[in-house]
Amino acid sequence: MTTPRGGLSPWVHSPVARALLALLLMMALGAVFSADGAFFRWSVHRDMLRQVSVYGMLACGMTVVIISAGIDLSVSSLLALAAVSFAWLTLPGAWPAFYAILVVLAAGAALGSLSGLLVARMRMQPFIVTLAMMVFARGLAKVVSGGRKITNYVTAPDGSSVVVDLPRVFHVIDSRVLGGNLSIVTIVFLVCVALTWVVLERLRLGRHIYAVGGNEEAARLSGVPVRRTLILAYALSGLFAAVAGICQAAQETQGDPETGMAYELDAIAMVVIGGTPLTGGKGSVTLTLIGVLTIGYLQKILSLNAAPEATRLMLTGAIIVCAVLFQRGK
Amino acid sequence: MTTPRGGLSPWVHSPVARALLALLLMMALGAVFSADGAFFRWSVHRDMLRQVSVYGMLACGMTVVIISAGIDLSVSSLLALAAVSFAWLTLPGAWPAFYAILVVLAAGAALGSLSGLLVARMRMQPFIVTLAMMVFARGLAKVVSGGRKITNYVTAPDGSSVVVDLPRVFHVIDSRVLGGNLSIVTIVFLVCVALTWVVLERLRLGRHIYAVGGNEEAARLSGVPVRRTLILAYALSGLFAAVAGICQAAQETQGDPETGMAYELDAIAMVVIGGTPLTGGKGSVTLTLIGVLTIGYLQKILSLNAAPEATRLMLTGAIIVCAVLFQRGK
Amino acid sequence: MAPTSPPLLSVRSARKSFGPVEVLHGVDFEVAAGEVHVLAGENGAGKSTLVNILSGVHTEYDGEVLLQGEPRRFSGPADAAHSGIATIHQELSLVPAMTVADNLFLGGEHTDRWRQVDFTRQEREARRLLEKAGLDLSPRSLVAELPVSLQQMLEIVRALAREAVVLILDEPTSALDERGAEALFRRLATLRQEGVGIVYITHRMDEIYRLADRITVLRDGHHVGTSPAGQLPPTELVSRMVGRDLAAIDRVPPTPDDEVVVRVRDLHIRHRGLPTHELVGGVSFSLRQGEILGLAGLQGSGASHVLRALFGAADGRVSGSMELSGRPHFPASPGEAIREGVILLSSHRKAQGLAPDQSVTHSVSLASLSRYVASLGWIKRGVERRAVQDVTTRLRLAAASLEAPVRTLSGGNQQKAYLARCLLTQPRVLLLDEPTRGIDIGAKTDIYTLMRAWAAEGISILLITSELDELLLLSHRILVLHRGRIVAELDGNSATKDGIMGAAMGHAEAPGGAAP
Amino acid sequence: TTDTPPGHAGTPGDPFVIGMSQSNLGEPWRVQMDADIRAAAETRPNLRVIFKDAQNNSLTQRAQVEEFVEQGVDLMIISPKEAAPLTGPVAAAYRRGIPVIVLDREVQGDEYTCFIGADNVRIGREAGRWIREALGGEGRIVELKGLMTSTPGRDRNQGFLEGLELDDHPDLEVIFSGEMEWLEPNARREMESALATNDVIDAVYAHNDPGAHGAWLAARATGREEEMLFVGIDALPHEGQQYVAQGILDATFLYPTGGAEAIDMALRILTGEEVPKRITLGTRIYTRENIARGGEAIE
Ligand SMILES: Nc1ncnc2c1ncn2[C@@H]1O[C@H](COP(=O)(O)OP(=O)(O)OP(=O)(O)O)[C@@H](O)[C@H]1O
Ligand SMILES: Nc1ncnc2c1ncn2[C@@H]1O[C@H](COP(=O)(O)OP(=O)(O)OP(=O)(O)O)[C@@H](O)[C@H]1O
Ligand SMILES: [Mg+2]
Ligand SMILES: [Mg+2]
Repeated sequence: MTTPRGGLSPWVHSPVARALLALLLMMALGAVFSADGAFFRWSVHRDMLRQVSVYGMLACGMTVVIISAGIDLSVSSLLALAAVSFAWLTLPGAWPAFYAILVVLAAGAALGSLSGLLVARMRMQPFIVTLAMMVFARGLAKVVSGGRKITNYVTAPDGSSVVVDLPRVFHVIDSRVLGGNLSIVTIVFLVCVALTWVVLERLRLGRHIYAVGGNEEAARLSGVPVRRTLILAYALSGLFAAVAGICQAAQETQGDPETGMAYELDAIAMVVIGGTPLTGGKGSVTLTLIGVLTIGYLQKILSLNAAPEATRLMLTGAIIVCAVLFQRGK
Repeated sequence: MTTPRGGLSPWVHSPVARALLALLLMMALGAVFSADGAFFRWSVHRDMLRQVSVYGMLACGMTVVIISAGIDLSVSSLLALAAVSFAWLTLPGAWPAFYAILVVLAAGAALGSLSGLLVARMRMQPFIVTLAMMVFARGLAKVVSGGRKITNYVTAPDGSSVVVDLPRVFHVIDSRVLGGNLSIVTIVFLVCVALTWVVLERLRLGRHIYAVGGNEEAARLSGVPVRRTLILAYALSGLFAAVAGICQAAQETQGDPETGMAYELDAIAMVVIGGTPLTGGKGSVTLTLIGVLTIGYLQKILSLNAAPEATRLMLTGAIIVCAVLFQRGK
Repeated sequence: MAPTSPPLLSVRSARKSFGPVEVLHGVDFEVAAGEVHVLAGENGAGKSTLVNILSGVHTEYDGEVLLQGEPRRFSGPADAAHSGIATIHQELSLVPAMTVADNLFLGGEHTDRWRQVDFTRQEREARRLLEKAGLDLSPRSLVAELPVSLQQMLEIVRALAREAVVLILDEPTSALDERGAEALFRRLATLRQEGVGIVYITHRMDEIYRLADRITVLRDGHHVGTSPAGQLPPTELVSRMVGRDLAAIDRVPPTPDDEVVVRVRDLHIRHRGLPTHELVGGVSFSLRQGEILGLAGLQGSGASHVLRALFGAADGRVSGSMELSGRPHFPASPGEAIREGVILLSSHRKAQGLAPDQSVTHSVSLASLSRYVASLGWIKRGVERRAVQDVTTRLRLAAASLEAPVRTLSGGNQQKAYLARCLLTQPRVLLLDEPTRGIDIGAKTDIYTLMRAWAAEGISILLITSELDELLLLSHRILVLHRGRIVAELDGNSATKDGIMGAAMGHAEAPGGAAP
Repeated sequence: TTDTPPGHAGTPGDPFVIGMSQSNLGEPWRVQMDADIRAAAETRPNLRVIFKDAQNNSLTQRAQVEEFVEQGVDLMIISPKEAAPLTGPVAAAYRRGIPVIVLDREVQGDEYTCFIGADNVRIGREAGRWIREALGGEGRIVELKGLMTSTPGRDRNQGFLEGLELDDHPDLEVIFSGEMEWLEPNARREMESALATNDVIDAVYAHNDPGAHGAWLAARATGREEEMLFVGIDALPHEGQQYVAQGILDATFLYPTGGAEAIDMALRILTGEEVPKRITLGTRIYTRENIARGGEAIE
């Protein structure tokens, strides 16, 4: 119903070019409202990148699902579930990081593919399936955490409470490299982008995802294993949500069952602002990367200038519309 | 991609019958877990109806928009904006209720049609347009309210604070009739349902909404004024959101800019559980009415039995999936 | 018989661009009362675009539209319709989820002064219109449940329902079978008598010469010429359209060798919803290597269902036996069928064939990706691109670039891309359902020669087409289906149109055939 | 349906039934409140408490009050989301003869049995005073605010500014104040901005401990955490008190849940004793010096 025109049009009208322009405009905005020059320090951009990384990881999975003509509202809760489980395994559980990460990622992928299964096998609508999964996983996170944050202040078997020191993995994930100029989480995010890119642009799975999103019946008649493709798409989204959850836990140095509320909306906004339509069969993770940065800068600029809540909300709404309009070349 | 089969099938498979069955199952559940018989008192059902009414009003508008193959995430914020504006006009403003209501409804319809305009004229995706509107309107609500709740504890021109007594309209809307057995808000909700029914089933506008949702291009070629139809659909949704906002304010006896957070998801869930697919062109407000009751009873039963939060969330998720599966006759 | 009366509707030097590309370069066109004016031209020549200007679909264009001498600029389809211009567009413009009656009056509902729809009146009038058109179907039935042909008939009924001064039909028969077409032609004849001006677009030569008073040819958006049908011999017309002379194809095809590739015995397909209703009721036949076996039949004959069953995409419960070179063949999915060397080209290119936004390369290689992947499903893009290059050049597929989205291709080239996808799977059995639906004479000839070539290479082809000339031209043998059963087997060389039609009609029955 | 609640004997066999409606369980502080109530109730064999969570929705909470009346509880404890919307329902229950204890946030009027709560303005003032004194009357302060649409948010801000006595201390200034909506990740984002725009920061005051913790993480990431004081509010045993014990926060101020007090009052009411209409809870300060001793009460 609302796929953009273009295609015939020259490259300046190409989605990537448009998205980049929107991003540049946003940065220009930052240069103008630079909070007396703060915007020109690299540290600000570094912090923006750190801040946006967790959202970005969600956006990667979201891109895959949206290209398959679906949507995944459950990522925010899966993130919380992953954060809580990771904290629970490593802090009271005292598991070695490696296994903890392995288990958490597996769990994320599993819940994701459960959504995928319902979408692919039961032909349920992605929106409602993942909405249900969102509610369910949030509940699960509270069960795992017993309803409170899981910190390094743990209750020993004998009932007494002791402070265990934070496992190294927490510090590692929350640290920075290149002389403190790049956060590890940002690198994790970029790895997720690269992975997504490979899947979508280089692997057969990617072709199948585009095909299913573009015209499911046609894909089926071309021998595409539609169900498997959809399940894998949602599994991927769940996996990235788990990665994001681990990073969130590491940055908060705790597992908070309430964390990540409504992140799914930011993730979707990032994908769409990049220029990937919700109608499926189109778009790319490159666009999403640009979208992530655009929204990241928007938030950073508002925060740098300590814009009050109300202003912040109204500007965000207005700018999302403008960016997308701009995207569509209107 | 996920429109239900049916149509050829006999009436027991008709959507309404299926939805009703789901509702009956839910009530059976209530009869089993009746919290020492509380479920069998009418007052419990009366309160459930009161509690669900505001959501129901949103669901009415949502039904119209969804049938037009769109979605409206902004209803929750429009509700808050309406609640705040209504409280502001009647309490500090001391306007007569009639004009206050008129202005608020107009504002709701106006903001709704603004979304509609962006969808219809700019060919933007409903999800992203209304997401932006959701953020924007929330900000606007905070501006109107000056970032605080608007109660009958108002600041007089001379700066001193005085308690004015609540205008009658607040009490009227929040009162009950038929010997205290039916809340006014429930009646307002039912009026909204009736209105929606007339629009969708009786008026030409309704035919056009179904047509646009079913096949926009075909509708256009058949001479349906697609843009006007879409704009009206979203305007209707905004209008109902404003009605809901007024009822919310009356019941809360205040205008709270934070009110109604995430109500849009409940409204959508109610529509979909009823059996109206998000793909557009199908469904009815009758189904939505059933969906509203189904979710209303679910919440009531969980609350009556004081289900702990985690359990409540997990059950809700699971039951939504079951209900929809059931709906689809799988 | 060039009409002397002034034109009802005319357009002067019409120009139209989509984005940067101009697709109509100043075209003049007119239609007079009581004449049938045929618009001919290759795919992408600009016929539909011109028609869309006349019917108010495109509101931004250069040039002048005159209706009965009055300069007009329609604000939209509704405006044109109310001015007496009825249009049947190339793509079906019905709303599947709504009833027949709702669709008939969509945009022109009968309402009272409260804007309430007068359903009883609409249903009454719908009945009248349907009877007038000789269609026996309930105004309440859902359009989605009607076969394509009936939907097309419905479009026509709707167009005629509004008292029209000018009637525009853009390839109305592409989804009709012979009988449906006949009914339409009779109707057009009477309208012509009544003085309605008719604009008619088709790619079928026989139709052109049967209907046309005048013929206007477009090529690449240019007006090549307008002349009375009588003064424009077919060869001349074709070279005007295509810009080159087409090699005539002889009828006698090379004979296939006799190794049987597909054997079907007593095939039944029962509708899943209502098992008593048989979509196919006991079909048996065999297909030899290098043979082109034509399946003739009216809408709902079940021909497509047979093909879909062989392809593992049956529309109902399948029973009976199917064999592929001696071994049982019951593909659980299209994927499995493709792996066994069987592939289907569906008759519904838009719904079941191509995804508009995918690049030509990706669309063509989709069904045969497994040939171009290394471990982990990594795609060897070099190999893929070369394979696509190769097949598309062999099919003379014309595209701006192989990276362009298929939506930017003209109808004929989209069809070629779809065919290319099937070929790339290197099939032993090609199931072709309306392979030339809606594509121009040039492209058709290309495809005919190609099909011959494939047959010669030993590929076996099952061909469904509602164009009998095509069927007769290409088939070694012809099976005629009627209501899910084979009623005749004819030899490709000796068969005649009348023979086929006679068999296909079976006993007298309502037009539209066995619609479920 | 105006049947009065059945009532219970208050014996282990037939214990008093208390309904507890919590405005939400998203905030750890409220989880703690329920925990305190549960703990206190477990020591009383003749009490049974039904816990309900209103999911941050006044209307849901109102429905829960109505349900408790329906189910005929002997006494009701409510920690309201909002004053105004729950005044009516609470009054209704009260009139139906059900004693109501209002926790933390007040309802309007006086149709309830007893209010137990702390004073956010006062706690904010204490925090302000402590920071002013710790900085010796001069310094540059960052304030990370909770939701300013909520009463606690505004009170903690107002009290804080009063406590700083900015008028008498020209060299004391709040150089950056961002809204973090009580959320740790947002607090970290806001603090990063504060750090980027200010080369000198002497103290950070966050409206809750998670906020202060988020700010500390941001500062540590730039290696500036030693340069400034971090002060939070709430002092939950598992949260703020731990942060202080671990040397993350320099001070945190107890915002008491009143859970235990509520159960005391409940029992006294049910056994027919007279109870005060209003109980204002004091606060405690926890610093690195006194954390081992369990903090100090502020009179
Ligand atoms: N909406 C559109 N956007 C971009 N290009 C278009 C659009 N519609 C048509 N075109 C291009 O305009 C040219 C003329 O298209 P048109 O549909 O008029 O051809 P046609 O003569 O009807 O072909 P066919 O016989 O296949 O229907 C083609 O090159 C086509 O690709
Ligand atoms: N029950 C069904 N389920 C799915 N598809 C169906 C069903 N019935 C008919 N169709 C589709 O409708 C079309 C009608 O097929 P059928 O074989 O009955 O007549 P046909 O003349 O071959 O149709 P066409 O000429 O449109 O291909 C086929 O393309 C088939 O895929
Ligand atoms: Mg055309
Ligand atoms: Mg067919």
